[in-house]
Amino acid sequence: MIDMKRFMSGGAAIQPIWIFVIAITVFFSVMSDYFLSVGNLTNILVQTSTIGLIALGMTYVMINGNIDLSVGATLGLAASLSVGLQDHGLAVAVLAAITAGVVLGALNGLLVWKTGVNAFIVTLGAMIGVRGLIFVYTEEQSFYASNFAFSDFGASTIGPIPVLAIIFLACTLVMHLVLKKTGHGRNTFAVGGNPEAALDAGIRIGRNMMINFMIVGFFAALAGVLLATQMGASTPNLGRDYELWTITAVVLGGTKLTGGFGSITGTLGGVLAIGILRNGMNMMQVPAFYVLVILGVILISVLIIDQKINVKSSKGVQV
Amino acid sequence: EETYRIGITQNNVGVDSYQTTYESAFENAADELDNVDVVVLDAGGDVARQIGQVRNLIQQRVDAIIIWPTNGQAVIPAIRQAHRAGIPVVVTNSKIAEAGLDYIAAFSGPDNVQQGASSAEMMCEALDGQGQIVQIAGQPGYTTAMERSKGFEDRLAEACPDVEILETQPADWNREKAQRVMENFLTKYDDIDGVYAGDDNMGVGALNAAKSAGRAEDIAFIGATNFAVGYEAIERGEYYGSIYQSPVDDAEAALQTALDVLEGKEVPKMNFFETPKITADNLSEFDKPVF
Amino acid sequence: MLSKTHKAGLLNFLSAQGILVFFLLCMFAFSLFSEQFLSQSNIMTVVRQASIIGIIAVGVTVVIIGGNLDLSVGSMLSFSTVLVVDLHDKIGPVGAILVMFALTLMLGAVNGFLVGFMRLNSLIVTLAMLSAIQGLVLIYSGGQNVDIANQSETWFSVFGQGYLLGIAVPVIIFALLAIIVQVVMSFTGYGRRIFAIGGNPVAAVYSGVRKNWCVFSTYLISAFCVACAALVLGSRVMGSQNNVGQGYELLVLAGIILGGTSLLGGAGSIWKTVIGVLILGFIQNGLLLLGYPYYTQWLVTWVIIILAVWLDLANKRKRLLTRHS
Amino acid sequence: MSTAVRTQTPGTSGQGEAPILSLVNITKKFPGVIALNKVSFDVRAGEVHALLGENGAGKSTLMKVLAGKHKPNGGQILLEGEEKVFDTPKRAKKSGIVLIHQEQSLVPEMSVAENIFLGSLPKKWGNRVDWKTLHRDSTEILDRLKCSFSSRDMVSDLSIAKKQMVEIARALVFTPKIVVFDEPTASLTDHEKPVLYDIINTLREQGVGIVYISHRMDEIFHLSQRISVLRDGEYNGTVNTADTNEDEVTKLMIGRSLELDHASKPKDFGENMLELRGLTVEGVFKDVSFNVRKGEIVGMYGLVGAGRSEVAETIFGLRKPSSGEILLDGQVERLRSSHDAVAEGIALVPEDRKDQGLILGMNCRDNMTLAGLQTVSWRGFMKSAAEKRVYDKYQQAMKIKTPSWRQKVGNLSGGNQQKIVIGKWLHTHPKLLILDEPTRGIDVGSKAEIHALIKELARSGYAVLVISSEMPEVLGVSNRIIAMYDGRVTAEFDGDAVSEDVLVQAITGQPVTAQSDTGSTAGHPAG
Ligand SMILES: Nc1ncnc2c1ncn2[C@@H]1O[C@H](COP(=O)(O)OP(=O)(O)OP(=O)(O)O)[C@@H](O)[C@H]1O
Ligand SMILES: Nc1ncnc2c1ncn2[C@@H]1O[C@H](COP(=O)(O)OP(=O)(O)OP(=O)(O)O)[C@@H](O)[C@H]1O
Ligand SMILES: [Mg+2]
Ligand SMILES: [Mg+2]
Repeated sequence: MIDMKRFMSGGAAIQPIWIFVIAITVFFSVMSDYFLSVGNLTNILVQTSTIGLIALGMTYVMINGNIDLSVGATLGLAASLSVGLQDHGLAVAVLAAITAGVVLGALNGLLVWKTGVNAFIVTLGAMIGVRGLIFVYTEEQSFYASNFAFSDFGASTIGPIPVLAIIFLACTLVMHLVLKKTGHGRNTFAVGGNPEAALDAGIRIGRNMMINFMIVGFFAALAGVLLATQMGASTPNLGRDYELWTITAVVLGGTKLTGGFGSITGTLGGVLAIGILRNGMNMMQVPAFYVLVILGVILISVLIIDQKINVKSSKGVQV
Repeated sequence: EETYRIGITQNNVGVDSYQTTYESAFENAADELDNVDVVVLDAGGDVARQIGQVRNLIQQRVDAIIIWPTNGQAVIPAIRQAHRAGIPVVVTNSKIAEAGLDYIAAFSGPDNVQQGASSAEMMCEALDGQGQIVQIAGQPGYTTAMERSKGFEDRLAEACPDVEILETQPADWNREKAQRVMENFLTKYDDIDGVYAGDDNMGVGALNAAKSAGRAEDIAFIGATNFAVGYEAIERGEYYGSIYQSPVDDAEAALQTALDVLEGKEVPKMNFFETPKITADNLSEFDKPVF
Repeated sequence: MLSKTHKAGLLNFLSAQGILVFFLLCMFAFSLFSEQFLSQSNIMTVVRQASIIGIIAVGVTVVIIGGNLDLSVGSMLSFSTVLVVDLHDKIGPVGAILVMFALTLMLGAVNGFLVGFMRLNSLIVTLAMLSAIQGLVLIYSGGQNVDIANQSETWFSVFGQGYLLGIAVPVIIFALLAIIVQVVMSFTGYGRRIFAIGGNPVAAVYSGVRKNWCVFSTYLISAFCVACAALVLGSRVMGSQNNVGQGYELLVLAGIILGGTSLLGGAGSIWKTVIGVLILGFIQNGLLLLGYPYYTQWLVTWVIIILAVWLDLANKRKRLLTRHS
Repeated sequence: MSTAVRTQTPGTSGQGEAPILSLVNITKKFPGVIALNKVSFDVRAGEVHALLGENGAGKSTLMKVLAGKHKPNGGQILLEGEEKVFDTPKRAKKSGIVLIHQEQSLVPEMSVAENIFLGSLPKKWGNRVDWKTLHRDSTEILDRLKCSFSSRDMVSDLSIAKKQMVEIARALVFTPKIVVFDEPTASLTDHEKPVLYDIINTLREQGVGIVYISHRMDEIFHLSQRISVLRDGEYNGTVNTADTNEDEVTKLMIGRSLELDHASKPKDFGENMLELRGLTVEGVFKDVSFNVRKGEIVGMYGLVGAGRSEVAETIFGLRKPSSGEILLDGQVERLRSSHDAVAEGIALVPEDRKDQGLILGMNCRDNMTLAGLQTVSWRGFMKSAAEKRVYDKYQQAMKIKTPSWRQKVGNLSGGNQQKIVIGKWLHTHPKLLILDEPTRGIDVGSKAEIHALIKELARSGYAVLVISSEMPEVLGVSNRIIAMYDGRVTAEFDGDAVSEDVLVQAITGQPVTAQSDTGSTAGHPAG
């Protein structure tokens, strides 16, 4: 019984979201002939890589007990910079884009740390403001990469597997190991689980949070650059709503919004779940209007199931 | 004879009636043909999602892809991929950038630059070549909005240099936003002679604002993509004119172009369908739009 | 002696009402650069425009004080507006309004049930509802715009376009709602309970507060406010489209945050929210009058949110120090 | 014994030993309170120095200043004669100062080992955690503490007592110079206490200086060599433990001798107010039956984790009974929520005041009236004058120390917070008052006041159920005692005629032997 509970609540190798992922995979394979092909599966990986990369960083920030709503805008800014600055050389452009992401992350982290203002508020402000920055920089224009090498990279493959998918999976592995095995990763849990205790134990919680905001900024920027390589272009509206889907994926993956609990494997499951649902519903030609309703209903259902499994947290008192 | 599977990815169904009507018109047209199977997708306005959908369509090995680009530049690599996979691509409604033209089989849709220009001509007419106007543009960053603005501004400068554009603000194809923008214009400028709106939905919003402020009489309203509300307003004489653009024509033209391409017919690269000016004078020649 | 305490009292008041002072400073700065800014008609326009966001923000503030969030208000506004406008011609204005209020409250009840009784996380629940309701609107309208046919002949226009004693009806509705809800929150036992739940839900339950019902009711209040906003919006535009409320949830939150209500629950007030929403409105309007592109207002909002909240926090710390020593 | 208090000047040591740590003239101000006013205090190597004081005297604050959690407004910290500035906990820790907190500060979703080594996890290259070393070292520490759980267990799965042991294990991570124990036994069972004492003695023998804070006199006299007393944020003297007695120390603390609570227990009981018949909550407790009459005080005694709080929560409508009945005033009641319970006249002072008792961000008055809003409102509208009257009444009755009713409850000391919770429930004029650990973390003076208050309430007709883990408390106030072990009622005793041995047998699951007449029967309040 205890083992079952551990298993379902994510303490063991398989988390509930993975059961869900397997279930919908089976479902869509039966419903659509095209679904279960190597090509489609790598497609799903490429399509989820954008949200997926951001979600890696978001997992850290959310385990910290914070949240970052500005990732969509950061992604947009990085994409625009990586295309718009290509006159100065590809390397410069990409570097500038990534730097911008890290700097914005650092700014968010610094504000949360030094002012004590709730991360939700700080990053909501940034979400609005950074979008403004993009428009100021691009003057509402889309940018186009004259250098096809840029978009060729986005479409390139190693063997049958797209490079973007490989980058995403590699990053996932690294972030998983960092979270599980390193001092920074463990401190991230401590800071989210009990900031007071972490502080007492001599952990520099401000620094820890700031690093995690920089990580999520980095990944948002990386996702932006990679998305730009897929399009060979950037648009000022790029990344709208991505923060919401990222947070959703992370929560589906079992990370607690209150902090102190979560995992990269769960996040990967959450990201894939959303990607597969979208792809599968496309394959089945579910009308766009119904997709919205179905996604909403599934989200709530997963939340309910998750809660039923994790009754232990409420200790049976009806509070 | 063989059946064709044609995939279409639309820009953002549901954001306005035009796109919705387009979708149902497209489906109806396809239904009437026995040899056509369609896969209808919607990108929800998100470029990245649209690229994913193009990839999915390539994956499903459809015979042709029709794309209503969310962005004229960002979709080019995806179109190039389809092109490389040997799937002909027809771009519908709004154009893609120069660089992509090599990879598409054809474009079918209205000429938005021309529409902007036509609106500019109507504006000149309405103001007798003299006055101060404001412009309410569509969603920033979207091709249709930019092309109409550009066509309007360029032609206006050419045709009647004495008409001055005081200011341009976007209202995202949204009537309520347009109403707000216009209210602000009305406070800011005591003298407005004309309003150019990127579509009638926004134009009617502007008209409402002016009516509330009691200044509608003095202002000429000119829109584009004639909506039912715009049609009625022209009927009532409150609205000067618009551009008649039928989503049904648009959808049918796109499907027909795709079929022509598949059947190996010689198809010109750019296929514009007629989008005539509509004012009180020729209103009776047109049916009231269904949206 | 007396004058001294008076002076201290005034200073205290000013620092306590930091947001208000900030607001007045903003107004002053804008008025230096634009003559129209402080004109009566401009102020009326801004307040009228802000009232839709404001009406919604009043309801969402209650939800936030109770320790939850409501992100579904944007979609809900589309839903209610499309509904009331579409039904107006089909079953007449009275029926349309009644049905719209009933269905909107029902959506609020779904939120309330999921958050209050099922105890699910409000951020995710209302996010999911945002998506689901958006889908519902589209399914209902088939993606088409809806319009009221005979716009000049219906009294429905009064909610959005009417005037009472020279004041725009939307503003009156906004003010009335704000006053009523503020009174409820600060002077009734119900309000006290909401504050308690937001402050410490467990302790509130251990004090005999019916937390489930209270949380449930905050979502009803929020939905009610959305329905009122839909009334104003539908009547103002005399039509609606499916994406009409998109993004409003963020504007509403921005206004609430600017006002200084913390998102952690257990604290905040309606009048602060009113001020926050007005600040947003005037910034938008001021920048527009000065001829800056619309997106500069986003940058300014960013800076102001951070400054306002930071000052408010610093101020609270200082105030505690000065009051007692 | 001489009545003159033998105080020493801090910094100068009585036995000629140089102190390892001296706090000199430490001042700490909080908004509205001067928590510490020029307090000086020293610790020698190899001694246990007890720190005493009433609730809110400033003990925890002083130790937090030492541990780098609070920045002092003035004063110096000298460690081994060198002046130190501890502006972060990390600095203090590096200098060898370990603080075992009064409030547990563990990370719930992490393993025991990680909690013990929090902030100083052993590392391999690349900032990687060296799990092998971590678990080996943790297991070693847990063995020394005779803990039965594994270093790999999740902290969230442990009982309060075990959590406290994890907290204590932190003192053994490396050999510190100074260890501060802030009320370490408040949530330990009698099983773990001897282990703690052993550890403290071992540390002491190794030359570590130990500060020990507790409200339990027996522990203090058992462990310490010297006792320092704080009063109202001021230093009030140091005495050698060997040369003093409880009475003298109490006098130093509260400025007067403690009038032992001789108030007799209530005698006249009425009808049954509460009766439980076979009450069961699956997996928590089973078949619990007892009754409480009007005017009677029933004590519920057991080890931490015996399920007493859960019984209380069930009576209060917070848990659904899986079988059995609750009778109030002779009638079967189905309570579906705490709201129903309050409406029926039940009050519960919960065991965890921070989580369950108080809205920390709310002011004192609003917390006080929260459970009885309808009595201070008219048609839903609050009557603020009536509220203020209620607050004043209980603030005076219980001598609650706050600068004003506007003070946030979170800024009060633990004891004063507890009084607010009690006041909140007294104000509802309940028929049945349940107090769960009513004096946990409360100083001797207030404890006596609360005991007297409980008896007086019973005498005026309240039915009172007191849950406590302290034997003297249970013996001191109860007319009858219910013993619980592992979710079951094991025995019921007459409060005036039971021996301590028998009670211990009953709560540890041993068969209860016949009443021995050697044990003293009547207890008196601790202190
Ligand atoms: N963070 C704070 N803000 C404001 N006042 C505080 C704060 N922490 C403590 N105080 C005040 O400082 C005084 C000393 O509190 P402290 O916690 O040190 O008492 P204590 O001696 O440990 O009491 P107890 O025995 O109840 O634990 C109290 O009056 C308390 O209200
Ligand atoms: N070994 C354990 N594992 C997990 N949870 C536990 C364990 N022991 C106790 N708990 C939980 O800790 C909480 C505290 O129980 P508690 O010790 O308060 O019981 P009690 O008999 O009321 O004791 P007391 O009132 O003295 O604290 C309970 O909710 C219980 O579920
Ligand atoms: Mg203390
Ligand atoms: Mg207990």
